[in-house]
Amino acid sequence: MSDLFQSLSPARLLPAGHYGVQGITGVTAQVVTNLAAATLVARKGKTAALIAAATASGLPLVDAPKASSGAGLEAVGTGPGKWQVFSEGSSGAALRRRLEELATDLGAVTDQSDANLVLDICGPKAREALVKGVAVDLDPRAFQPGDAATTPVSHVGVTFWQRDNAPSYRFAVGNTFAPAFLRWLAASAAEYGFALSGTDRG
Amino acid sequence: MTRLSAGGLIDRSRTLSFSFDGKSYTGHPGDTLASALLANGVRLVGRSFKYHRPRGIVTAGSEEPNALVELRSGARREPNTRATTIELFDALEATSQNRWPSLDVDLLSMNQLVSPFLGAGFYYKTFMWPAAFWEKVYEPMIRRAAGLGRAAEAADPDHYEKATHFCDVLVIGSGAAGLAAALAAGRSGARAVLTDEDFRLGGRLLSEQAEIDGRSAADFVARALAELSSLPNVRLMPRTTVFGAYDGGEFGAVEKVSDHLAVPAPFQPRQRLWRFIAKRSVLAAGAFDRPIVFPGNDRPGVMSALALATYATRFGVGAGPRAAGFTNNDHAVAALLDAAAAGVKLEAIADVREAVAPALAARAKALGVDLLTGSEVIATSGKCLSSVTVRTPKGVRTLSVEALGVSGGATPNVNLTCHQGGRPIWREDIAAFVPGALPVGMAVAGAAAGHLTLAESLADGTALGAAAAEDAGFAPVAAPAPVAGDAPNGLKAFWQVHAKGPAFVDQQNDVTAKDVALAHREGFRAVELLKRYTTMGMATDQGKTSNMAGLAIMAELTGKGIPQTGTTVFRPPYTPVALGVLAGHHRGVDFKPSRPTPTHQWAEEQGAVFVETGQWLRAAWFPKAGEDWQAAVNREVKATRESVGVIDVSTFGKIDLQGPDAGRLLDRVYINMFSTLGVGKARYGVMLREDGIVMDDGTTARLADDHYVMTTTTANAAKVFQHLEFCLQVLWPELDVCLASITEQWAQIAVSGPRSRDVLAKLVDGADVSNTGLPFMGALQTTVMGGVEARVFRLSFSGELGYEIAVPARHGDALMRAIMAAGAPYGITPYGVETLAVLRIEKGHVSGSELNGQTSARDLGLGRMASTKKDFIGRVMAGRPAFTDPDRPTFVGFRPVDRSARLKAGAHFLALGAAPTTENDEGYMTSVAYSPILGHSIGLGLLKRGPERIGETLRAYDPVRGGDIEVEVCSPHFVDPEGEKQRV
Amino acid sequence: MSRYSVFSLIANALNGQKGWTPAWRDAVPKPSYDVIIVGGGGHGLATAYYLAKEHGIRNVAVLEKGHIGSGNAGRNTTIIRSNYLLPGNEPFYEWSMKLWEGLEQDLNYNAMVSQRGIINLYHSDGQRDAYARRGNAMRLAGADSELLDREQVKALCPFLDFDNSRFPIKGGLMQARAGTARHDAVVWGYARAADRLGVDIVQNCEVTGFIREGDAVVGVETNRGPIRAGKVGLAVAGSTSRLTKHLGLRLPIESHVLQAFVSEGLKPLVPGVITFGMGHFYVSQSDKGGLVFGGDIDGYNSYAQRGNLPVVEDVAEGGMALMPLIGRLRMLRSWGGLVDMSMDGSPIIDVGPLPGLFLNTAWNYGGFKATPASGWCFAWTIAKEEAHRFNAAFRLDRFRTGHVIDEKGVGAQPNLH
Amino acid sequence: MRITCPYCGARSSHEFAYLGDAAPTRPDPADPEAPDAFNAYVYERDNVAGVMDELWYHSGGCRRWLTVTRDTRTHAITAVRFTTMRFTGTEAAE
Ligand SMILES: Cc1cc2nc3c(=O)[nH]c(=O)nc-3n(C[C@H](O)[C@H](O)[C@H](O)COP(=O)(O)OP(=O)(O)OC[C@H]3O[C@@H](n4cnc5c(N)ncnc54)[C@H](O)[C@@H]3O)c2cc1C
Ligand SMILES: NC(=O)c1ccc[n+]([C@@H]2O[C@H](COP(=O)([O-])OP(=O)(O)OC[C@H]3O[C@@H](n4cnc5c(N)ncnc54)[C@H](O)[C@@H]3O)[C@@H](O)[C@H]2O)c1
Ligand SMILES: Cc1cc2nc3c(=O)[nH]c(=O)nc-3n(C[C@H](O)[C@H](O)[C@H](O)COP(=O)(O)O)c2cc1C
Ligand SMILES: [Zn+2]
Repeated sequence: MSDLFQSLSPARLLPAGHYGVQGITGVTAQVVTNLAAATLVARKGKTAALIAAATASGLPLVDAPKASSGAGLEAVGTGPGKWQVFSEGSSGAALRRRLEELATDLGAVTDQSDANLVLDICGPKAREALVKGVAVDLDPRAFQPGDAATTPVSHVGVTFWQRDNAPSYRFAVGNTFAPAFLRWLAASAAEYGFALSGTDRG
Repeated sequence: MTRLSAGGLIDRSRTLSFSFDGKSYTGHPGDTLASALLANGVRLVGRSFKYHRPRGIVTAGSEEPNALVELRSGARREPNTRATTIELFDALEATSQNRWPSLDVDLLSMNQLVSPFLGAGFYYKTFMWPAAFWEKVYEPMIRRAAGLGRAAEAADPDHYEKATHFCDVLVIGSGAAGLAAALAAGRSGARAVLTDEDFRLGGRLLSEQAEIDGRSAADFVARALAELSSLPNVRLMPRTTVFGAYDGGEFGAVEKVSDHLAVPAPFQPRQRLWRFIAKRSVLAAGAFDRPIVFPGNDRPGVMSALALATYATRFGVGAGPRAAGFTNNDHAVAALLDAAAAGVKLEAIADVREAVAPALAARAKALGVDLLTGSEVIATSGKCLSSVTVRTPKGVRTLSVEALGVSGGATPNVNLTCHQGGRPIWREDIAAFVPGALPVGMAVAGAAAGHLTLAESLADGTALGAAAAEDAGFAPVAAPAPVAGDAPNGLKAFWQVHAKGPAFVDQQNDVTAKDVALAHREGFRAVELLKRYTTMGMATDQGKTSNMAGLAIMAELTGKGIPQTGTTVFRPPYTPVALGVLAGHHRGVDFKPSRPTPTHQWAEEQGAVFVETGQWLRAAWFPKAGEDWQAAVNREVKATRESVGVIDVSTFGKIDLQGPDAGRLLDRVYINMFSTLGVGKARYGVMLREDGIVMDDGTTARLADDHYVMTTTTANAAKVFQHLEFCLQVLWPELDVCLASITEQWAQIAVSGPRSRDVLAKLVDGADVSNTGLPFMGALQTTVMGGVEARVFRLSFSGELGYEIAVPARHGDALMRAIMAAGAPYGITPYGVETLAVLRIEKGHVSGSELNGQTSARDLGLGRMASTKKDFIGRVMAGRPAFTDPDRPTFVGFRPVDRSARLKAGAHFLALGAAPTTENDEGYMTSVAYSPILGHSIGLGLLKRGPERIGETLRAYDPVRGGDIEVEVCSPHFVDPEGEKQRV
Repeated sequence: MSRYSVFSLIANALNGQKGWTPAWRDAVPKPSYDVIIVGGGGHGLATAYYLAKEHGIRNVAVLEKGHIGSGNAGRNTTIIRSNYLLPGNEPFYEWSMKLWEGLEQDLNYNAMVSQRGIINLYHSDGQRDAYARRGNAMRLAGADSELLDREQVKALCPFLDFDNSRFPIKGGLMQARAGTARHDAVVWGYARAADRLGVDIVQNCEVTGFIREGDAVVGVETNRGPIRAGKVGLAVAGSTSRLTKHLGLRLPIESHVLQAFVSEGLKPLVPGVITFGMGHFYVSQSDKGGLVFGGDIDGYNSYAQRGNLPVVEDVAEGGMALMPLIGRLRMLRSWGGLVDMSMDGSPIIDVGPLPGLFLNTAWNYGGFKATPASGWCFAWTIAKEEAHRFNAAFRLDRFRTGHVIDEKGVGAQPNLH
Repeated sequence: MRITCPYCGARSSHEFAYLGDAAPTRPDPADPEAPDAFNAYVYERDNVAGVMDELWYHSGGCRRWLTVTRDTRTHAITAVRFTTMRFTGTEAAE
């Protein structure tokens, strides 16, 4: 598939556009912007208390690889007592303050709003394309809306979770790995027709 | 032409053209290259490995040892491709291999004439005289004669991909047993996968004339496939070979997505690697028809009886105008009779037994086939087969035939059961090895299990498919197994005809029965030694059809019996796998991710030259028109030292540490103290491995009482993070510290040089960055560029006044541009990692070439940093005698005695006049640079008792680059040794 | 037992190869020996040979639990080289190279020592300098080495990917005298030569324990009964800890699985040995035409003698990155060996640590090239009860004193060496 | 080989980094015998042929250190747990 990108720099995000088979779009990927993010890590022995506090504030945290949402926030479990929390439309600093208030001395908050490229991947062939790199069972019997995983995909570490049954998945990919991830995704989705948008944000 | 007038699963309405050795032929969709060649009367298709003997097609499957061709040409040339597995496509191009000048006239077949010398192991006894001749004469000669096909001429133009599929039940093989297993598993609702290496599902049912549930086998296959296709939980995967059974229910498989096309469809891979993760598996891989070893058994035209039948029934091809059989079992007799019924002119079947099943005898009679019982084939003739000589109880008979179908019985295809160490078990009643200990979760059904009748295969498949589904948590749907009424095959174990003439065991590697005897004579009796001495079973077919006969012959010679003799080990892959598909997407620039820094695009605009540092791409230098790299670097260094320079240092690992015990943790991982560091301060730290060797270094700043940020070297970012997690989770779980990697979150840019404060002052939103407001090693949280959150650290790697400014990554590019604008009045100069290296070498700072995993803090002159007030990782082991040996090479600087000479990193130090020996080796140069400030080359290195020897002159020995110069030992601090500039 | 000569070859060709006799006797163990070597791999057999040849100690048995060469000697990628860096290593491996160079005449057996050269590719200036350091160290030890630039590598190996690669090739460190040897023939050659000097080679004889007198080791227990010995030398590679467990010893080694691969046979393609500097892949071509290649160990302790798929993929990725014309060539067979990885990646040949016991282990993934010198030095060490200067650094107590020999600089983590 | 991470679920072993035998514990550096104890801790191994507890780090997933009980002869894994439990016994909820 290298001919697909022969002329493009492997260090830049693929430009928005249609890749692969023309006339059909089996997979779409759309960059999500305007999203603040932070890691929330429970302090020693405080996981249960942190979950209780967050739940009381309207964000029902789950200590598992699950996505949960509430109070305008979405939390994704990335490890025991660890979450990546997202908030649409807020600034990194605002999200951090909110979480710090919520967590008080139960957890540590670190702004990650600039750490990841967040992508929504969906389409009728999304699963077929994703299994070419995701070694987590995506079959509806095993992975459903609300399920999340942190795992390497094509040598790139990602956290992703399923959002609905379209199916659509949201991927958080380390910024500097995002060009490589998109090259893999485009190569994998090309046979189904792949539409990419939102990468031309500069 | 030997295409039969009717029948077969080929589409006679369409014609495909193809070429073999440049000659054009035609075939039909549904043909393999082998069936199409046979249909065109082509019997000679290859040459053997050692003697270059003529070779023909012997099987109809992937076990084929002989019919190897080069498929396609140029960059797509694929050597050693089995004609029996190539699905015919239009304009297919194939060429014979391992022959010169042509397949028909191969001069290397002269090897046969000297074959008396070339017995097994002959290499080991010869080619030793004279000694120097091996590499120059003998070996090149052997190499040219050996080998098979030729590699492609250029990079593979096709692409490959890898995918993972999870299932409850993986069924391998789609014959009677596999279909039945898939049906039983599929009906239960389990996620089932049915794979077959063949392009058509059905296994032997595609060529057997059997009845199942009162209907034809073909009808059974069609109905089964229709039902399976209708089940959403079942996935049918033809053209998919399971090649390996790995730990934990993981299977490797290759799907040939486009091999049946001239070139892959746009955006389709040529092949796809599947990793199946299966809760349970049912191996239904069938059995191989095994040969009988007899003189002349390698002549093109001699083939497997079942293959001969398959060509007739599935492909509508007679393997020759006239054919005969040579068997020891009823199954093969029946198959040969099927071939006769399909139109093959079968003259006779020689069978070693006294009698065949009465029904078969009657059928033979009806078909006009002579049954020669109690008979053996003792010779053959013709370049390609023209006649066979049969020794019958009534005397010797010669049959004029072009094809001979041979069967010595069935060898269950147990390969995949052995990949995890299982050893097959001998079953005397069927004279075959059957699976022994199985991989966890695997069951074996049908012929692969040694259940050789169709009835057993169907019953097995049904039962094991249901059981597998049940084990995976699905309630089986009760349904009776399909019924077939075939008889056992009455095999009489028979391996070898004792008669005169070369009789081949391994046809590809030219191993004869005589070679087995020689191995026996010379003591290579264990099967594994037999294999290695004779190369039996080491060819591209891995002896699938031949090994049994070879070891049976050895068993006969040792008198040990076959079970005691045992088989050689089966290893993955089941059939050879293209390297391209195992690599998938990861080749060329996609071999590993390319990580750009936040200012990559800006650097591109500046015309930077990039360099790979690990996965990162970093600017190496920024040449101006007409500059070579040295000129650019000299300019960058000077500008930085004289005014101000700027570099993106975002690649450093950055770790956020929060919690009341963060200081305590840092005290334990760094040799120096961090718990006492003031808030708003940064400190350089060195961390050791537990064995006392330096692991990493970097600066850590304290942002709040319970909040530090650590930087690590670019190379060690992941390793240090893992190390900290180890400390917190394993060593000291009582410590209350939360970690987060912030490498991606923050862009970090270093501004250095006397004017750097002026630049910074223009960027910060009013913060006091004066020498008092932000003193050396200060850390400031502020905003820049009108409200962008920033962390400013006053650090200096260059030795100049300097700052590192960190902003959230999205602002990295803007920050760089703002810095450039702010610095314009001072001629701010972007620099790359080359200049970074010069600056640090001029200052005598250690870096990757010194932190090479072999040096202690003391070696690097950093020993005094170690706190004596606390324990830290590596402290105890760093006290071992070798580490405190005063003779240990220690960090020091060097300059060339002749200042115009260039130092070279990697040169070793010798005392002047000392002989260049390992004993006299006193250390080596770790890093060098040309210092435009000093106007000469400078170096850092490790020298025995280095610091004591400042002023001494030594020899820097560098024969690999023809360099051998005198150097002067000096302080490693070349520029501003007192470190005043950074503090102003 | 016939000597291999032009004469014997002709005579046997004419009589249908009937005159050959077993290459070595299938000996039945005697009740006692002066020296028992446990392990019929290359190292054990070479040790026995040099004990007999160099030290006149001929009442020697080599005990092998399976058939000789069934361990790593029979499953390695056959690279021989002396391109080591550190002073503790380099002279030893160079001595081994010298022994390889005279091996065939010495043993009267063609082990196909083939000095077709090795090139370690470098992809950055830092790597180049590290190789220069190594190349210079080799010269100091009297070995040959050359630092090639990109064009020189291109001239020798035009099929490598110089244009479209992630990590461009900038050059390589070459040792022209390095190469490969036919691994099985090395085993058979030593066995035959040792046998001719009177050594008993006992196959299917597994050592299951030790006979002790006080602290001292005075023999071994085997599945064929106890056998006493003046001295017992262990040369069982990855199985060492299984044996030393009986002696209550804990050693600085771990057993890991290393996989190797061979492709289908091909006409000559790869001239010598090539190693990739930015991925786990190295390759050579056997005389039969197969590309023999390998990569990293699987990375976890294992006695299973087989590997897993991720490493297969990793190796193939390295291969495709380096030489993309192999995409359509096929891997024919993969297998694993049980390697004795040590805490500093370097070997141990030492007296002790118990009276009567001698250790030869910690060969990591690189002991095939050491076979002659290992046998030679181990024989010396056993005969004289002290190390020769070539193996002086390979002491067991070097870890305690800190005199580790860590070529890669990864420290006490065997799976990273 | 598949390792069932208590947090992430079953994953291929290549998502994990390996450290080895979990038995050695870091000695008390203040102990007068510390040099010997550290030598044993850092370098000496039982190198078990059989079932052993070993340390794996889920580097590609949740970044937890795990104690995996595995048979080195067969690669069969019988238990996986978070490593801290071995020391504190109190973090089962985490
Ligand atoms: C895949 C692979 C590739 C390699 N590639 C290279 C390479 O390219 N170059 C290189 O230099 N090195 C290489 N090596 C390393 C090299 O093969 C080994 O270091 C070396 O062979 C070890 O010495 P040996 O030959 O004596 O070991 P082995 O051949 O393993 O000998 C040990 C013998 O001891 C026997 N044994 C074990 N336990 C007992 C017992 N209780 N009683 C009796 N006998 C016992 C075993 O059966 C075995 O035969 C490689 C190793 C592997 C696995
Ligand atoms: N071969 C003999 O000599 C012999 C003897 C007695 C009976 N039989 C007949 O054999 C049949 C037994 O049925 P069966 O289902 O056990 O075998 P089968 O031969 O019908 O089917 C086995 C299938 O497995 C496939 N296969 C093998 N290895 C594979 C792999 N690694 N990956 C993917 N596919 C693979 C083959 O392509 C084949 O299609 C019956 O029809 C019976 O009458 C054969
Ligand atoms: C250098 C070398 C070359 C090999 N070439 C071949 C080969 O051409 N064909 C083959 O089947 N096996 C080949 N092998 C692999 C052996 O068949 C065998 O797998 C290996 O020696 C390990 O033994 P085991 O698989 O019996 O455990 C080769 C092995 C080595 C070490
Ligand atoms: Zn996990």
